[in-house]
Amino acid sequence: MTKLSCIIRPEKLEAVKAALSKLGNCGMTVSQVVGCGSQRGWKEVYRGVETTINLLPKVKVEIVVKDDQVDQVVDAVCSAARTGEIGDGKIFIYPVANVIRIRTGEKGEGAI
Amino acid sequence: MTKLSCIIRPEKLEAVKAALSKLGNCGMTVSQVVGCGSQRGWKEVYRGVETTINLLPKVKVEIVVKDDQVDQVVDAVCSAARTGEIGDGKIFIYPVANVIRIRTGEKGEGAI
Amino acid sequence: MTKLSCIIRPEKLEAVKAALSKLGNCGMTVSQVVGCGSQRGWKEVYRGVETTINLLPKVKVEIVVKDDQVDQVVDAVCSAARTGEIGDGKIFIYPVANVIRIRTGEKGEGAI
Amino acid sequence: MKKLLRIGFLLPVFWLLVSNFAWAAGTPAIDTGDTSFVLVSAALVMLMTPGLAFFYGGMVRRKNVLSTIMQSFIIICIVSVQWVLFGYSLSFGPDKSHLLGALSWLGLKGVGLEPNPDYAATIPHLAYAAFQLMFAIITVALVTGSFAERMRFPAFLLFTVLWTTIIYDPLAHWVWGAGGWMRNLGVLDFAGGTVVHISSGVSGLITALVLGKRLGWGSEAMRPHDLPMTVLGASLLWFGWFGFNAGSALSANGLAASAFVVTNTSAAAAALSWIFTEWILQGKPTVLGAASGCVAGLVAITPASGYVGPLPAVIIGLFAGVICSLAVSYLKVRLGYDDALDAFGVHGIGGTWGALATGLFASKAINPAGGNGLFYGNPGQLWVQFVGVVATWLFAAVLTLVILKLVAVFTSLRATAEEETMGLDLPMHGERAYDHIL
Amino acid sequence: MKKLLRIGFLLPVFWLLVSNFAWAAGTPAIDTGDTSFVLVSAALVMLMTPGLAFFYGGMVRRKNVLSTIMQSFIIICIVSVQWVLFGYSLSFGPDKSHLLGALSWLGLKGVGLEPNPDYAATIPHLAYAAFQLMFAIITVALVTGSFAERMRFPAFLLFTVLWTTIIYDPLAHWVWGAGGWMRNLGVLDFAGGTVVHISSGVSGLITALVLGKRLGWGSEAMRPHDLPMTVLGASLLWFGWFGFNAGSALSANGLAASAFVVTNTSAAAAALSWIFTEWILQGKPTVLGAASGCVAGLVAITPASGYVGPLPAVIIGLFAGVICSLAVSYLKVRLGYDDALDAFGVHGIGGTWGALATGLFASKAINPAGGNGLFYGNPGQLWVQFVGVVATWLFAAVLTLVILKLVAVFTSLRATAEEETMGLDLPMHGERAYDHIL
Amino acid sequence: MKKLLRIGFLLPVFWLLVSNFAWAAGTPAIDTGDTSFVLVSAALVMLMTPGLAFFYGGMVRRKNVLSTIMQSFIIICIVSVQWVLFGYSLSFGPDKSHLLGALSWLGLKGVGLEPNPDYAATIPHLAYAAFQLMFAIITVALVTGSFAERMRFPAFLLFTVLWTTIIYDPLAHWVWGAGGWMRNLGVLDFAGGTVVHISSGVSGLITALVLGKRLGWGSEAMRPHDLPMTVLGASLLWFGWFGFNAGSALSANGLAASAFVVTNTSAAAAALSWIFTEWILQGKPTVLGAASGCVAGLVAITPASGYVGPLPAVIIGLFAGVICSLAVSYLKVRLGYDDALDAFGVHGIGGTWGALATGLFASKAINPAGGNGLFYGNPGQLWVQFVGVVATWLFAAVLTLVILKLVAVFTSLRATAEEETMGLDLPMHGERAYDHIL
Ligand SMILES: Nc1ncnc2c1ncn2[C@@H]1O[C@H](COP(=O)(O)OP(=O)(O)O)[C@@H](O)[C@H]1O
Ligand SMILES: Nc1ncnc2c1ncn2[C@@H]1O[C@H](COP(=O)(O)OP(=O)(O)O)[C@@H](O)[C@H]1O
Ligand SMILES: Nc1ncnc2c1ncn2[C@@H]1O[C@H](COP(=O)(O)OP(=O)(O)O)[C@@H](O)[C@H]1O
Repeated sequence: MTKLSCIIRPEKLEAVKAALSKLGNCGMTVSQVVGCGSQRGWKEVYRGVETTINLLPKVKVEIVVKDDQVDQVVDAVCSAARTGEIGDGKIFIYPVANVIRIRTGEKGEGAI
Repeated sequence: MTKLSCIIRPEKLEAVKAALSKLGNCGMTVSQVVGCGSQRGWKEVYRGVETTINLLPKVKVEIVVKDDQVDQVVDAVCSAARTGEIGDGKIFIYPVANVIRIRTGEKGEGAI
Repeated sequence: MTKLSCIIRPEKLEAVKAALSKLGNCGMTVSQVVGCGSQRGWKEVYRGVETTINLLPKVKVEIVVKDDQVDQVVDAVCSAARTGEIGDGKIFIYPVANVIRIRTGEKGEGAI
Repeated sequence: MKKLLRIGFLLPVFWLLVSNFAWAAGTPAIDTGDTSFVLVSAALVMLMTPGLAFFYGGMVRRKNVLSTIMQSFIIICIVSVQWVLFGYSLSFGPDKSHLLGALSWLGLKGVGLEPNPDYAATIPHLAYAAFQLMFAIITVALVTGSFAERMRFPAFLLFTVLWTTIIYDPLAHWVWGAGGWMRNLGVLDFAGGTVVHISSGVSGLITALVLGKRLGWGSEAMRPHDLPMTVLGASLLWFGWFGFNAGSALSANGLAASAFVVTNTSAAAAALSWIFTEWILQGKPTVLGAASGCVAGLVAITPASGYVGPLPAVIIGLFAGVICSLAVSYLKVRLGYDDALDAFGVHGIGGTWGALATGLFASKAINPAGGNGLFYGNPGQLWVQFVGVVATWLFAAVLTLVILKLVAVFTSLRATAEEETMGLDLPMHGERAYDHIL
Repeated sequence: MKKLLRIGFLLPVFWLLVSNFAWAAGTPAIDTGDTSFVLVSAALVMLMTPGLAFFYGGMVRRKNVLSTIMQSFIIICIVSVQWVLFGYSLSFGPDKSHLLGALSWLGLKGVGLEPNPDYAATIPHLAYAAFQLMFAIITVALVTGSFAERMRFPAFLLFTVLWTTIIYDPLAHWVWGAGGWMRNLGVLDFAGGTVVHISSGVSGLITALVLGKRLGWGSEAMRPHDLPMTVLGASLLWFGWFGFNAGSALSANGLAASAFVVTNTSAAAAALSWIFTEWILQGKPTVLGAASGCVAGLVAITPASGYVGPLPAVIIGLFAGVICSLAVSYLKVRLGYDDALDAFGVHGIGGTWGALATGLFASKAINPAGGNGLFYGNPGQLWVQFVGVVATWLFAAVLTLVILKLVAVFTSLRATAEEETMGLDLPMHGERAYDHIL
Repeated sequence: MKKLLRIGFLLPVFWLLVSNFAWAAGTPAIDTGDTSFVLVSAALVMLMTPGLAFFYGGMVRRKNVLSTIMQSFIIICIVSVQWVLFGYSLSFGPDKSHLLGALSWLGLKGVGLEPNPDYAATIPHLAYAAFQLMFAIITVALVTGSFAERMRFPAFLLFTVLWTTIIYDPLAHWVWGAGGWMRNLGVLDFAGGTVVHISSGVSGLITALVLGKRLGWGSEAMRPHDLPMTVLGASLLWFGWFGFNAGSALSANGLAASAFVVTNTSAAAAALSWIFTEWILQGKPTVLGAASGCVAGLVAITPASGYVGPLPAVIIGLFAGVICSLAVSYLKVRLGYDDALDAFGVHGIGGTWGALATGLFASKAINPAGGNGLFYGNPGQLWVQFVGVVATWLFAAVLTLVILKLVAVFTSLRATAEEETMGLDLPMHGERAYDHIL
């Protein structure tokens, strides 16, 4: 099994969710993050004290899938989350050793 | 070493913490997430605009343990977090390549 | 490729960011977490009901790097985040299977 | 010359004469200063209920904040309409056997722009009705603190309509209505210790008992989700309470000023004594303690505010903080009821202390229209106060039980376990308070 | 002896005489009760604009909350200075052809500590000017609800200065200025149904149309980011509205009390009818619905508040809740304009309903200085109200268009796509509202 | 016939006579309008301190918000009790060598329901005492802005009691007490430029210097954690300031209206000039700047509010915004003290500007009981103002130092590094403001 950790623009969350549910895939875990990369930051000023914030709001969508679904999910996320501008984000792919469904104790692919 | 990433119901956090500390295990990192899976969503309405939110509040508990502790921790979390209803969550298990304790620079299992 | 997941004190975030950007490394994803480990907790009281909170605020900095950069990043983070007191945090190191840049669809090390 | 002068002189004097005779004959005339004071006071008291919404809203868990705020907010709406339609008439209409007002003022018929000297001789009758409305509103809203985080919204709506009609309106008549039996008996309740605080606190307790404890009570931590919100609420309550107590003088006079001072003093003293009690017994002086303490002090001084001086106010406040803090931290835990936000612990207990304290510290030197208390040589007053307290406890407790049974016939009172776990905001209102993931 | 008495007697009487003659001759005298009432009312109305900032601020997305709050807050500042320099003179200065005030009161010259009986005979002229200022402020602030989340700050500043000068000041003169044509025509607008609500709502609609929809409108969910903040705003609005409507009596008298009661009643009724409409049509009674509903009720009663009794207020409120709720949930979606926070849906529609309802329910029994409406035998009033409404719609719509074209000449109106996506707070103000990652 | 008439005529006139003689003899009579105004003003000023709690609370880091709010909140409680017990007597009691009030009004003994014409002839003495109390409260609360995020709670409590007693009470006597030396000298301070703002700002600076900088100052970003909360605070301050300044007329008259208008005008002008200064020098107009600017304008107009007209108010405000903004952005950074929330930069500097500006712009045309300033031909007034300013700076600075040394004898002033890093909320109060993980 594989985990896809997708860092996307917050405003693309709905589109990504829609794309995934089109694939019949509705398991995911979402969290709020901030990040930086090539995207430029913004200047903040508080009573004359200036700071550059280059950590911009992003959303992290974590999806654990069977290995054979990775490609189609990557494609779906990419096309739903893309604007073509810098800051569209990344998908990081990790190996998953096992999954357990807490409710039933099921393990492995059946538990996803 | 192994990481257990447990997605649980928010109201079960205390019970999971208690179960873990019974095992003598008190290292963990917790964050707020929302997620969906088989659990049904709820309808939201704002001034007539209806949306279904199927991302429900969950808590993610990340625990890095020695490989030989994985099973007992999985069991402890499962029994503490289980209600038997849909939405109890999952435990995702990942391999960990290394751990470093920032304070001392220690590496490997000793740093957990 | 490798992911470094660094759990640090919130007030050390700026220092860690500075240290990383000195290395020419500016890709990272940051989130708010709470955690416990060896650090002692604090007592909370609400209208006479006392609880100990041992989950203290931390910041998680996730950095995906090429394998040959791991050591220098670990060193940079360690020295920037260290106070020498209990609670300085950990760096967890995970293998990364692949990275995709959503904007361009690039894969692998070039996408980091 | 002299004649001319005399005539020029007689004309205005004649006018004065007439106006004086009019005045002498007791026809009430509106005083703009008093009217201004009472209308502004009514606005201040109105603001207390949103204040309460935030005071309570900050104390619940994040998932229930909207449903908690909504209860107070909708109560403003329901009681406002009820009052205009028939509530005011039931409370203050022409007396029926000392128990209830007659229905002759339905729709505020006859409640007009002129004063009603039975209640306030220098302000428009409508201003008095508006001022009293705000008391009716906040009283029901106070009750919601006990049953927070678990009552279904439809049941709550029905409960509100019945409670304000069956419990509040008669009680207000007893204590403040012309002809009410407690008023006739000489119970001193300047701004609502019995009518407002005991009634709501006791009814809250009964509702908490009938509904049962929240899921996880005693095992899960149920921490306030936003304490600055609670402090905001407490601040608005304190601010509005000046209208509540000083406004109850119904005139911008020395008595109002005195009520203003003792109100502030008692609130301050109680906040201090609450946090010092905590500090000694539990180790830390908390912000929630300070906020709760000031409310306890405000509650306790309410019935006494028109009858006592500043030093007794210090004493009433100090005791209120200690008593209520102990009630909330120990009594509740010992007896094991889930009075979620301590409506009983603060309003029931604090109101009882205040009503009795009025019987101790009241002094005719402050208010000749009042009475002397035990410490001013009149133990009888304490007995009268005691009768008032007991009657209110019994009336509120029994009728709340009846109302709950009645409501339960039509709709279930308590949210399902799934709804409660999810938090009431989504199942009841289809909303979440904050958008933590955009 | 008798002589001495007579002299001792004549002296004070002489003083009385003089003062009475003065009074008789119509020289206005300040009444402290009225002055207290109007100054406090002005403070209450001032608080409405921060209230609006929170009402609106809670409804936008997290990334735009500061820019939304800032718009209301800076409007307070801009209009306050404009008013003192020339706005008050334009609105209330000596009449020029029934259309505008002359510029003779620039810098509040001649607006002094004595009453101006043209406007209010018992309060200082400056108190009247201060009270009216607060109306000018909130009116512009209301408009911002329509164009939230996409207008550039510099364009907004220019728009504000022009709008308040070119649209508000003349309108206020027409309706309330001595000599204004609507006032002469007999249009009844007690506290600003046309001047404040129709003008702002209609201008909001036009601005929303000119600016275009927010990016993602219709596809992305645009949820309120903090509903308790919205409830706080609604509560402050409700509280301040007592000053708005009751204060418009300009005297602490029976009429003020009546306006106070009907204001509260209509707000309450509308909140109830809004949530019941939702409940029936969309399945849940929402907190946002209750907050929006009370505002709709307050808007609708505004023009009527000094002319109708409590029962008509119930009716006006009930209809306001239903009409505005439908406008916001269906009309907007059907017609497809992006009135972001429903300034048009609530103020434009609600204000129109209120202005017409005044022509239905006004009664001389409440206010002899007012008029009778259709239901009190005078259909003519409805026609007059209709004329007032149409004139206001047209005037506001056309001139807003002109102003926007003018502003667009100098600076671009709308934020870039990048700025809008990022949220306006950072690009416009260099700040974020909350520090979610420390 | 004629005789009868004369008798019927004489009776009421006799009553008038008596009442007039009474009046003529100077026995003060309560005016309900004035009393209403002052009591409501006192309530408004009370609300300023919670306003300040939010103004400051929003600016600190999330981990310190409760401890910051708690400081203001507990100050309300401490000073309220202190005032009743002995503070009022020290400030306003019978004069002792022009320096202090005698202790004859301990426990508000003799401070009654009748007016005290030395201070206000038409309102109950208790109303005056209540109004003045609110000034004492907010003054100490202002100081806390300088030492936020690092002072220990027990040390803070002790500091508060001592500061209000040793610094505020005498200062209030000097400036406003009957017999106070600054009052005798002719220092004009309508609502507290010296007593309230200079004293708190300067004491804040001293405390900040004695405590030292916060850990990480200069290296870590110390961003406000919730700017909408700061705007809420600023709004409540602005709202309450109407009570502060207009209420200081102690009567609902033309002077109160004038003070109301100039207060609002100066606040508005200063907010605008602050954000334009920022915009030019730092690139963006910020919300924090607007909120800070309005406070700076309110501070600066405070001493002048009863003596200047609207146009001078514009000027005073514009300068206040520029001066304070520069003080906060440049002076502080240049000199390197950690005045955490700029109590000194806004209140110390703004108060000094305001006190001197009073010496420039005061005009007897506005207030015959005041004086003329430099621009109205009386340079002497500026000198007198200067003396008042210098005396206040010195008195506040020296005694604050003494108090801090004294407190340090009993308990340590500053939190440990661990506590400070953790944030003061948990170590000092055992609470967290928000429950981010449930
Ligand atoms: N090396 C990295 N490690 C972890 N997260 C990263 C890394 N690089 C980028 N990210 C995340 O991806 C987001 C988008 O990256 P960015 O480089 O700005 O855009 P793009 O991928 O379009 O070039 C960042 O905000 C950050 O959260
Ligand atoms: N494939 C997945 N990838 C990532 N997270 C998942 C996945 N499936 C479920 N989750 C997480 O687990 C939570 C519970 O899952 P759900 O399917 O609703 O309950 P259950 O496991 O009891 O069937 C979800 O809310 C989500 O956060
Ligand atoms: N076994 C673990 N699994 C996951 N997170 C851990 C673990 N141990 C520690 N952490 C994280 O690291 C943080 C710091 O750890 P702690 O033991 O308190 O300090 P130190 O590493 O200095 O001994 C914790 O708050 C927690 O977030």
